Amino acid sequence: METDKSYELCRVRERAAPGGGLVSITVETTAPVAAPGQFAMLRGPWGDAPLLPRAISYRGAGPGWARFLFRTGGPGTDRLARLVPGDEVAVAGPLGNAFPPAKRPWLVAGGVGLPPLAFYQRRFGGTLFWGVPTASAAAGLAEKSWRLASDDGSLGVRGTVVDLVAASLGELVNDAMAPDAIMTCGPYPMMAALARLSAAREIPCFVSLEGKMACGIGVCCGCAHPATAGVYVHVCEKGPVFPAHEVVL
Amino acid sequence: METDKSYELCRVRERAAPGGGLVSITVETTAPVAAPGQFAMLRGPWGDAPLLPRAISYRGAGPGWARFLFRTGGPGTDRLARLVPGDEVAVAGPLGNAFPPAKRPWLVAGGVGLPPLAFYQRRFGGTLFWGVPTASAAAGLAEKSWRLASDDGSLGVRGTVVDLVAASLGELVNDAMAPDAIMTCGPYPMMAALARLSAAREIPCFVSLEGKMACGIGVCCGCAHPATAGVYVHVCEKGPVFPAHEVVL
Amino acid sequence: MTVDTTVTLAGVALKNPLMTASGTSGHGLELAPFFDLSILGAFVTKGVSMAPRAGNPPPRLQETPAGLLNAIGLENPGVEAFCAAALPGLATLGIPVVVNCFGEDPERTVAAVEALSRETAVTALELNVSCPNVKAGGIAFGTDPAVLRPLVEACRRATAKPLWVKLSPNVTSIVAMADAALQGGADALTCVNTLLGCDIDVKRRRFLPSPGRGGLSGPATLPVALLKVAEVHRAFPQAPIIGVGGIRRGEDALKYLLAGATAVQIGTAILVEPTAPVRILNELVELCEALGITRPADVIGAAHPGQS
Amino acid sequence: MTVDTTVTLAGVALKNPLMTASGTSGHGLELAPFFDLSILGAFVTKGVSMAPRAGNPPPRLQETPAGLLNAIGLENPGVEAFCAAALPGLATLGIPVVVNCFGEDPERTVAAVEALSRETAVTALELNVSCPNVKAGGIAFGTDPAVLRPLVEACRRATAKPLWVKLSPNVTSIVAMADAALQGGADALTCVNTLLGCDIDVKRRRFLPSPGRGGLSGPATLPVALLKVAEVHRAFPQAPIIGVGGIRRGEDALKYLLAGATAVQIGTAILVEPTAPVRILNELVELCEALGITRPADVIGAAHPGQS
Ligand SMILES: Cc1cc2nc3c(=O)[nH]c(=O)nc-3n(C[C@H](O)[C@H](O)[C@H](O)COP(=O)(O)OP(=O)(O)OC[C@H]3O[C@@H](n4cnc5c(N)ncnc54)[C@H](O)[C@@H]3O)c2cc1C
Ligand SMILES: Cc1cc2nc3c(=O)[nH]c(=O)nc-3n(C[C@H](O)[C@H](O)[C@H](O)COP(=O)(O)OP(=O)(O)OC[C@H]3O[C@@H](n4cnc5c(N)ncnc54)[C@H](O)[C@@H]3O)c2cc1C
Ligand SMILES: Cc1cc2nc3c(=O)[nH]c(=O)nc-3n(C[C@H](O)[C@H](O)[C@H](O)COP(=O)(O)O)c2cc1C
Ligand SMILES: Cc1cc2nc3c(=O)[nH]c(=O)nc-3n(C[C@H](O)[C@H](O)[C@H](O)COP(=O)(O)O)c2cc1C
Ligand code: FES
Ligand code: FES
Repeated sequence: METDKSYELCRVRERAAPGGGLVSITVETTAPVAAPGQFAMLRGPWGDAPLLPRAISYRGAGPGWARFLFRTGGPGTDRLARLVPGDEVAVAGPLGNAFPPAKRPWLVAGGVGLPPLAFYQRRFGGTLFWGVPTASAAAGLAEKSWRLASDDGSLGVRGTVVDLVAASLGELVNDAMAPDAIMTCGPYPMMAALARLSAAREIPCFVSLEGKMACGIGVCCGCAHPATAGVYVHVCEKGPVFPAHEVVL
Repeated sequence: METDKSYELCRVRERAAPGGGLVSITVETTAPVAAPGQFAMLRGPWGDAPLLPRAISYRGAGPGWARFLFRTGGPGTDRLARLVPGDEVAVAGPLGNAFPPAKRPWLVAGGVGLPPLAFYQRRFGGTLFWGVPTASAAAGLAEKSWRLASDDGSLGVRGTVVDLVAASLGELVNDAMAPDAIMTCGPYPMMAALARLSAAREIPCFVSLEGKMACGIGVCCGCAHPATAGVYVHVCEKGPVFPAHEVVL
Repeated sequence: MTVDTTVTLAGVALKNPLMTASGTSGHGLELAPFFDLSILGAFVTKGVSMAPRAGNPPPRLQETPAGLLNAIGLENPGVEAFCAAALPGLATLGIPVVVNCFGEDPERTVAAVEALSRETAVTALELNVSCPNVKAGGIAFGTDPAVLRPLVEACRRATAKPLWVKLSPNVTSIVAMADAALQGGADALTCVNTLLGCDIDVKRRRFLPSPGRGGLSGPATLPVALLKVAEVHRAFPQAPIIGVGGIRRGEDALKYLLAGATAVQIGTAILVEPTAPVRILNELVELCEALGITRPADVIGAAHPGQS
Repeated sequence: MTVDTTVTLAGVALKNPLMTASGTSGHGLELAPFFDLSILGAFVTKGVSMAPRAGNPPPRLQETPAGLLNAIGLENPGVEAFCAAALPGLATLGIPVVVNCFGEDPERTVAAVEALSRETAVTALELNVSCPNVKAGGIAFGTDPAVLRPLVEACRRATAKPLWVKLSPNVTSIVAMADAALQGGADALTCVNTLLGCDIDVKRRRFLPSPGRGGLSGPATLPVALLKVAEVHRAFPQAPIIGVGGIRRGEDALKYLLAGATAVQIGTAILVEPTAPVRILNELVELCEALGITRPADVIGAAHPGQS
């Protein structure tokens, strides 16, 4: 599933700001087509500060194009959000590994952990669960087939997406409907809860880690994350997707 | 002629890029109306780099508005050039002193030294001379009444604006037409030549200095320029306009 | 929630921990057209010496990535002219007035301290032993503990006012310098002055600013200055510290408090934005509210393990 | 105009003065997907030690204004694994391979130097005596001339390869450290490693990166590093210097040459933009053309008065 990495200046083709602080940009690219779970390092032409590129997962990709969806709020994402069609943005990607294939995956996204899983579902299918604080944070992006949860009940069921997944597992009428893998991306406590839930039911669970990154390409050793085996893994090299039991959450 | 200083976030009302790397922006302001020769420190909302605001002379000003004209090419002016109507820009101004009143002033601008003198002419009249390398550097901004010189003869007469001024002085039919002051802004060698020319004819000469500035408001002592009296003057406090004989050119 | 911003710094009550940094706010009321200076915790003047100094030739400034190199060369009108022209205006502000001072040698340093101590309008003295711009001056005092301690002792004897010593970051061990200053009798330590640096004009093949090097300030330096504050606080938890270096936002000011500073100074940010202290104070208060900090004074040093 | 970019650095011929900086370009061919590494003047590896090291817990990185704090903790696979896994690939590049190495104490430092010296694929060794991240390690060697000199002497005896010593900027006098390294037998000096600094997470009241401090790199540090190069060159005009710190553009590289460096290393810029060395080399050549510099080697130190 891994593809060749590349670094190029890409032209922004589309930009959308659906709300909730979310921004989506689509760029033209000659890089290999990314797989769901992979990410890119993005940086605009803004001089020396902010210095580092930002790691953003692919929300979609096809021959000649790639799409990203991110939440603004910090200096890097705020600036990326100001890019308009025609602007150039530096893209190193596709980087990292991808979510593995599965027959009946459950894809569980928390907040802005959505992009890689929405991309996965679009390409391979699966049942997508999405948890957000409130309806406004979802910015109308939720698709019909998705199963939704929000803290205040303004979108889908009230509660956390972990509760929703737990309840859904409980409601399963037969084992044939049970997920053969749970793939998740979102806040660490959420992913940790899902990992426990999956372990209890012996369902393989894959988590996508977010660690602070500088290079994203495996040269700086900056994105170390504690592995259950003892030492550290580099999220950008061996991940960002890991079997849940291999990493400390 | 000095007015109260202020610092405010101003909205950009108009932007024009006539060519030759020149950009003009007009902002809405509640600051006192600037006088020709005064300048402002401009900075857009771009984080920590480039750090310092840029000193730019007023090209025009009236109740509620101010206009600037600058040449791009460095990190600060390039970014200022990207401002579009609706954007905010921080403006400290009006700063410094102004060109003095005169009855028949000759206003001699070199390149992007034009703004304060074009502003002066618009408000008080006088004969404006403008020297540019080529017609393209003038970007069609030259007005009919101006007397022009260009290095390659593509605009006005061929030669330097100093040659043009010297020739014009020589052609004067009577003393009543002679300038009672020469005001100049442009490269130092040009201003130095004009200062010599004026001194020889005992015409008062006023130069507008460009020194590197940090604050522009007299707090950092950074803009020191050697004065003929021995020590230094602070361009932003006592200038930018000085009687030519008071400063070392 | 109301935030009580008062702090007490080596016996001086400040209504909030924000001060101007020396050299970036003029000698007197130059900033007054831009904001009400009396909102400051204290006003710190540009450095003054016994005799007037003309300063360095241009270029004195060079912009660097997120930073500024300066080599003003300690230009100042001298103690006498300063006291006559600038001090009376500062006295009307009703806030502590701290005069930054220095001398080209120990005698002249002590003389400046003595002269300024006679002025009732002066609340405290900040001794600049770290200015990197004058070869004969600051640099030697501020980089050798054996030179610094006797200098501070002599100044201590010369004044009954609170004596702050402003340390240089350009040393292997700032803790050794802090120790010398405290042993010498400093009431508080200002940490830190500018980092030494230079730039080069590649066309002219010339070092910049004009003396061939200058002092680096601004956001670029914040991580270095912040660590110096943390090191001094760790070594001398009781020593009052004024943190300075690269502060541009309320969050930056809070970082310095958490590292162990009782108050902070704002320098280059004022050059960038003359009203910076007003904004930074507002941001600090809002941030404290958001974080549930009712008294910033309560969190001084709180980032150190075992101190929060 | 064609520009002859070759330089000779302490006996090693480089086709151009650009190298990677240690720790920002991987141990082996990690950058190869992005550009043809053989265009480099030399490749410098991440630091290796005799025994493998796991490095520090996260967070290891913190972005700062125009800078980056890192506390990787010298993570590396150890000399043996490095020589087996990474070195053969590097050897195929056909450019000088410089191995950055260190040890937790003098014995282990010498052991690493010895082991690496047996590898024919290794062109030169760069001794990291300045890494600020390992308490027991680099910091002591690199900040005391009396400790540095015997260490360099011991390494000098242990290798016949060119020995470069990478100096720390976190000292009162880099000239004293350069002197010690040269006296100890260093063939060249790499100036400089990262500046010590820290940041603070105000919400969690925690120092960043994880050990409480880290090494600052990137454009923010260029003025400081450039001055160190200038100081060392002024003191030891014959000593070959490799300049490093904040280089992002061809113009930055030229500044280092004018200050006295024979070659330069590119670190953080590679993290920001993996192909940075390609662009910087192009920019350097174009700039030399524009300025009429036919051989960059001719302008080494040319910013110093009396040298151009
Ligand atoms: C593999 C990977 C994929 C990601 N995919 C997405 C995505 O598709 N959409 C999206 O909105 N966000 C995604 N993130 C998180 C995104 O990288 C951060 O939100 C972003 O870097 C924050 O930058 P900032 O300047 O806006 O905020 P700041 O918080 O100010 O950033 C300051 C520094 O912290 C780092 N940082 C801050 N938050 C995070 C974080 N959560 N993860 C990693 N680094 C962080 C920044 O890179 C920067 O170095 C991903 C992160 C990783 C590692
Ligand atoms: C009183 C005054 C009025 C001015 N009026 C105008 C004007 O109306 N239109 C216009 O185009 N330019 C004007 N300038 C020049 C303008 O300030 C510079 O061109 C601008 O600062 C360059 O910034 P930069 O980032 O584009 O270039 P850089 O050259 O990269 O700037 C780097 C640093 O050098 C300083 N600097 C560079 N060139 C100059 C210069 N010529 N004068 C002062 N500082 C400089 C910058 O402020 C900055 O700190 C004026 C300067 C002064 C002092
Ligand atoms: C232009 C300028 C002039 C300065 N002059 C002095 C001075 O006279 N005395 C002094 O102790 N520090 C002086 N400093 C240092 C500042 O007070 C402050 O320590 C330093 O700039 C770091 O803070 P900052 O990053 O907020 O600017 C000066 C700094 C600048 C930028
Ligand atoms: C992530 C990272 C890791 C580093 N690791 C090492 C190292 O192992 N050995 C070493 O001598 N220097 C190391 N350095 C320092 C760099 O080689 C270089 O000296 C420094 O980053 C300054 O250059 P720059 O500003 O171009 O990054 C490291 C720097 C960074 C940013
Ligand atoms: S971010 Fe640099 S190794 Fe992963
Ligand atoms: S630019 Fe600061 S005093 Fe003139």
